Amino acid sequence: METVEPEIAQKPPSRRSDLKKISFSPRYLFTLGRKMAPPVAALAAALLVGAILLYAAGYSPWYAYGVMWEGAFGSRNNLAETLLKATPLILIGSGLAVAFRSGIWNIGAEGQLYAGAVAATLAGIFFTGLPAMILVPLVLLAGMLSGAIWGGLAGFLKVRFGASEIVTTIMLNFIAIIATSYLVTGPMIEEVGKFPQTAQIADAARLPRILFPTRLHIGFLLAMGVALASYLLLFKSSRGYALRTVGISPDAARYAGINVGAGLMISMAISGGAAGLAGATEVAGLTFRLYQEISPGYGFDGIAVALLANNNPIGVIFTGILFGALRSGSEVMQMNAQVPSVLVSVIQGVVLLSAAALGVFRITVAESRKE
Amino acid sequence: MKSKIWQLTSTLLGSFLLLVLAGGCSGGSEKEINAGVFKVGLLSPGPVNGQGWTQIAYEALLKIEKELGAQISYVEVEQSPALFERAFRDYASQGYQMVLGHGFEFQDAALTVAKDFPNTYFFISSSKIREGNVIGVDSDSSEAFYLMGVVAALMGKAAGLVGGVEIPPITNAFIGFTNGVRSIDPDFPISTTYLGSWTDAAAAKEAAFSMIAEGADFIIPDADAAGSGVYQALNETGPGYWSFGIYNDYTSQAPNNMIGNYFNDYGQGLVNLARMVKDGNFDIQTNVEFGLKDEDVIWVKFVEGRVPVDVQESVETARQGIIDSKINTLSPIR
Amino acid sequence: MEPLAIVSFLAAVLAATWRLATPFIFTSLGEVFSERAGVLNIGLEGVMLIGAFTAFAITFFTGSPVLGLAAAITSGLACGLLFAFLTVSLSANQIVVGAALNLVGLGLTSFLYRSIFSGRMETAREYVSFSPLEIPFLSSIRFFGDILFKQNLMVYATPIVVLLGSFILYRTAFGLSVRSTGEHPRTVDSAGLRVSMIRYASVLIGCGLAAVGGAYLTVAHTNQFNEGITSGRGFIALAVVVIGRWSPWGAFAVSLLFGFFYALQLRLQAVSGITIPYQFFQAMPYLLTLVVFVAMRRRAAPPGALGVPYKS
Amino acid sequence: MSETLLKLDKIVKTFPGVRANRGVSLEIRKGEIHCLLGENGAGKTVLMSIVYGLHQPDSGQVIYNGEHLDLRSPKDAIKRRIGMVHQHFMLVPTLTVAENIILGQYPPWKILRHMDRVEEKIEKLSREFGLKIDPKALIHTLSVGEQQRVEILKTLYHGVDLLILDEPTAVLTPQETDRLLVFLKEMAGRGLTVIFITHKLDEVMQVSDRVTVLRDGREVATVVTAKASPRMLAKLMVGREVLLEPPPREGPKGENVLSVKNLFVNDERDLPAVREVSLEVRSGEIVGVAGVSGNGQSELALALAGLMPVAGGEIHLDGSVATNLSPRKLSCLGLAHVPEDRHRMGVVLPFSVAENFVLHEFDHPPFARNGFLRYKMIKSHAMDLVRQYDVRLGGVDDEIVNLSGGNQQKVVIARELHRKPRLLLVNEPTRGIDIGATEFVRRQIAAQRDAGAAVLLISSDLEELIALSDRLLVFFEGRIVGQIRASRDRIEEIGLLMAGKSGKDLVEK
Repeated sequence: METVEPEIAQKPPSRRSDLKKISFSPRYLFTLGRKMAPPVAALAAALLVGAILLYAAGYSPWYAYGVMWEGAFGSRNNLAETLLKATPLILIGSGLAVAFRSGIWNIGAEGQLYAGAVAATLAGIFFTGLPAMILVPLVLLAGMLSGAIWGGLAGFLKVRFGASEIVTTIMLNFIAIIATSYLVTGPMIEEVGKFPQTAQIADAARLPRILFPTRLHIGFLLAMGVALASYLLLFKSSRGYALRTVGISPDAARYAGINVGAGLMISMAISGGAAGLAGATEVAGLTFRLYQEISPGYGFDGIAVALLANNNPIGVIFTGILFGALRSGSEVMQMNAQVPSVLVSVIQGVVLLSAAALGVFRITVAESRKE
Repeated sequence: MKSKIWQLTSTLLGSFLLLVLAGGCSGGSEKEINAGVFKVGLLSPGPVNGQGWTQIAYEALLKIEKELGAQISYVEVEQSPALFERAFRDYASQGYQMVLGHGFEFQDAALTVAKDFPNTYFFISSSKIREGNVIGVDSDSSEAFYLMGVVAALMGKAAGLVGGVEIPPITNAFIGFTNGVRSIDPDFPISTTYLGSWTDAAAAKEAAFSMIAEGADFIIPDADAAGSGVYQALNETGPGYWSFGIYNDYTSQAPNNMIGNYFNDYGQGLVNLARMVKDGNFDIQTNVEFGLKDEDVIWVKFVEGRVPVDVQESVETARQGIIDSKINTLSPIR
Repeated sequence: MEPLAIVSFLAAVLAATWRLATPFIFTSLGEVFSERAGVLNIGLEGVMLIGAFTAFAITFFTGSPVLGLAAAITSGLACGLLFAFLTVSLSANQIVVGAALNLVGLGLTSFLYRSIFSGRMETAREYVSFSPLEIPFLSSIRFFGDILFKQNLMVYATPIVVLLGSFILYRTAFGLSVRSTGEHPRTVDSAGLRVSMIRYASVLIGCGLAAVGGAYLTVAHTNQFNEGITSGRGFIALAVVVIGRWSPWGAFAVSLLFGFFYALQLRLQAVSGITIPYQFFQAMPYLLTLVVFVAMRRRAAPPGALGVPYKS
Repeated sequence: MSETLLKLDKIVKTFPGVRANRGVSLEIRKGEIHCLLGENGAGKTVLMSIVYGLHQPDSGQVIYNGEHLDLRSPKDAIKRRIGMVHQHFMLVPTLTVAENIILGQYPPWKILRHMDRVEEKIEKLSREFGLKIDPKALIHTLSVGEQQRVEILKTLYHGVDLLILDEPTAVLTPQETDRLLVFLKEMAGRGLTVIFITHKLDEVMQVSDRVTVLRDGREVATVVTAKASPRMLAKLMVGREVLLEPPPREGPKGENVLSVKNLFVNDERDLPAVREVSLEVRSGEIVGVAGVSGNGQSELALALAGLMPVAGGEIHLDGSVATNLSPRKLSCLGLAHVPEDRHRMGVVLPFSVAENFVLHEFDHPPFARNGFLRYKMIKSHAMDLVRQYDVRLGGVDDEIVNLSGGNQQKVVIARELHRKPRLLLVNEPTRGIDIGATEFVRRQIAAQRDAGAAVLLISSDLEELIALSDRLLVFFEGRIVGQIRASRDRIEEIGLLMAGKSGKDLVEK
């Protein structure tokens, strides 16, 4: 086939640059609206499917959703709970945005979260003598490093052995979860009680709370910080420039002198580190010890959170809060309207399906393999 | 590019702030509905209609509703400890007088929340704690399992125990069984398998099959929903292999194999407690532990015509011994 | 152990191996078709759950496990149609759709189970399932009789289905076009075949068989449904396909291997003196997958166009 | 005169932005070997794809055996006994020869019961036509020449009256080529009609009965080969009006900047693509590399740019060893590279124009400080270059995908040239861009030469090479087959060399 050159009519130098100086110009709002429309439509479609299910099962959708809204945002405490659930989602989603933009499919955030939680717990149990100023960062750092190593492992397997990261990260998820189960029933089991859980971490290892009297802890601010940092990394730093180039066109990256293999491993480590941090904040901020099932699937929800935000970490803050609200609201919906909270999985799944149907991911998500 | 991004960021952050403010404002109007209604909440660690452990609590809740006219509610917190505290707090702040956390894992969260809600009773299943208004409620399965052990040692050749996950309620029950067996025959073989799951009935079924192949003729599950896999295995194998229904009447699942049922009407026990709470005369100072002494809560009933009279007599002797505290079903093995 | 005891131990483990391997066999065979056509479906877990629930519900209400199985296949085909429409017709990302399918599968089956069956637990436990069928004479052969001839119909069906799958894949024109589509869709296009039709068909086969794998859990191996009853078997099936190197008999063999780990794990715990934690055996399939990747280097090559949407 | 088998009447085919065929008319007679001769982009492949049903024409008619044809898919063509061997083989590498040949032949439910019979039939065919192949062999174990045999066998198996071959010799060794040509002649003798797309005059002369020359999507002439000379054909093929010519300026040639000794490079399939090439480029000169595409020029460029491993030999850049260095290091040594495939390599399409300007320097000051991009600097840099190189756009924040091909190329040229390279490696700088941009790009390249850079220019456009180069190296099958002063009156000789008509007398000292 001969080269086909798309020949797009040349635009005359326009006065658009003038328009741009006016913030919130109609044009800007229009672009923003166009960007937001598909995710919003996807959410609407999902809520509709949820409503149909509710109606069919004999509940009043209007009432159930009302209770859900109330449960997610209705009070200071409910809002705090929503943000608490959003915290790991934002952390994981920001990291995954980096990975997905770099063209690597990290499905393993769940396992990386577990790896982080294990390391954070170990740090919190062993270094009891240290003051909070040192111990809290140490615990978080341990979680982050452990997650980064767990994620980097999949990156290494891809770069060195050509192993599909989609398959290896799924496998590493199970290995981490099973290993955690072994640790809390075996070597790390608490001394007293002998329930399958570790001892509590030191008081000094616990994250300070920020919104009295709720449980909202500093991890939420940390998550916002990580989202911002991921945004800066991706779109404002030279490293991010390299990663995005790798994600869009490995050939162009090689041409630009970028080490593609290293880029893939770094982005796996970054996304793993963010997920590990999520594990650490769960332990140090909420549970204070390790259990068998420390995550109710945050690692998988995080994938949806990142994709729905078009792999933009700033957008992840909002989709993370949205998914946090869905989870948190659904719990209250179950308590007060007796609607099974599993409904929220259906809603989340349908959000993804309709977003996929609307082509939200087609442009920005690089295909991991090319012919 | 830069200005576009800042516009985006500021728009989004602005709308977010609005959201926070809205939430914060309505935070002042937290509702306190407490007028006269007796309200009981349940935190279930799994699907309430899962069979076995989680179902017990749900049925107890329904019984409280029926017998005491309470307003009830439950929430499934799906094994995520991070969410427990929130659920306790939600119930307590809505004026629930009694909240049951159905499992040891709820203990930490209840202790934290209880300080802020002195007027709510927090009951924690399979816990032995008693700190202020946090009260551990345990039904000691080891006593009933002791009796099963006696039956197995007197009537069978070898026993197999299929546990869900290796946690104290299960291991304690199995210790009771072993002590019961040892009281009759110190050399009676017992093998134990844990599934690592409460739902994998297929695995339980295979575990039972393998025990049968090894020569066991008494196979008893303590594995929640997965446990019915054991009954299915026995049913398929045919007569001559025995089991007990655990917590409920499971005779229909293996009509030819069920020698008896261990009933644990935890609900009745909780109704007893709830009545005290409702009437405002809860005066137990320690943790609560149901045992064979609470005859309307825990009892073992044999299937008609399956257990010889002499065995029944031995069992009755053991039961009396346990009630009179002459037998310690949890004494360490060897 | 006595030699005789070892033989009976082995017979029991191997019999359990086949039963435990059966859901992997059905599901991974289906995924072999779909991946051979270039479509990666990580939503197998969700499809299995939907199949398991559908089979359970229909068997419960009609009393016929055959009808239940048929309904499960139908539900699997419906999932496949949705998956293919999104990934083939709309070129949506296969990973996204697969992940969504897992969420929907878990949520929908749990929601429906609660809505329909809450309060019917006692009765739900009793319905007829595919029960073991002892084959006369053969089942009384020592050792082999226990392993091979005392299973239920769906277990017996596995080698037949794999044989059929292998036959279709390697001995029919359709199979040839499936194998070509996953490797080099442009060639298929230039041979005048329709890539999208072939992918639709393969995805339908994949999801249909995954639903059968799920149904096996509720109407054959046991006769009950629990939320999340598949316990990650859909993901293990993905590993099976890789280690089995995208061939039906390879998937069959690896499924049996994984079933063997599972059975051995349950057995070894009961044998005193062996103290390997059972988690080690649980993790075995996943560890093995990683080892295979390392050992095979780049030779364990998946179909050349796996995961890539085709635009003519 | 024998009767007409295929008649194309005023075929027009336009792709977005490209008019591939602008009303081509053509007649093919039964039993003849008809060559389609033309440069890259002349529209040969598109025209034949229409005959094979892969594309549908915008207007014009295809008349085959006196019947008006409306082909919807290759299936329709195969049914009418039209076969095509594509330049990029349509074979599934993991299947056997026999399986590839019967792909798409049967309805899906058909059981392939007698593969042995199929294999037998293939063996019989291969014996009959002297195309030796093992029907059970897997495609990826076969050499390129053998794979081509499979492609031809495929058409024979299906039954073929009209066989179209698209650049069949581009991938073959000379021996294989000879064998193919002999085979085609033999087949024509048995009544098969062959359309043979090529650039190579040699082959045209050797094999064809008649030849049609295409240029810019139109047929220029159809001649009987026996009455044509290679010179005449070369002139027809490349004889375009000279559009522009930058003022020739013989700058003082300086020192050796690039020297390549006995270079060997293997292509992606690990087959030798560049064989024992030695060349030198001095400061202040433009050395052109001419050749039909696919003769090793791309691999030469990639190897020089550090993007493909060197299998043997040495590269020196400004005196230092530059063999197998990373692109980054080569860039530091003063190499700038305008790559052949703009969309895959030269630009990052979803990036803004400004971001594309710093593809090599994004992590150097002044564009980055402490690891952060300085968009202010990047933008002002972009705006400078946009002005300097006359890139037409709305703003430097626009995604580059929205620019026309010419303006995209200007961005690449600007980015590579502003660094004042010691060695400028330019591959197909004006392919697929409009005339205005072409002229601009050529001027810029000449300006670099004048500023003292050494320039290696690879192009399949002879006009361009002649207009710009000081001397020309002609590549054929991975080797330099001629070195010649670039001059318009030598164009026929260049054309002959490119087509593999070597004559030692043509090499100048």
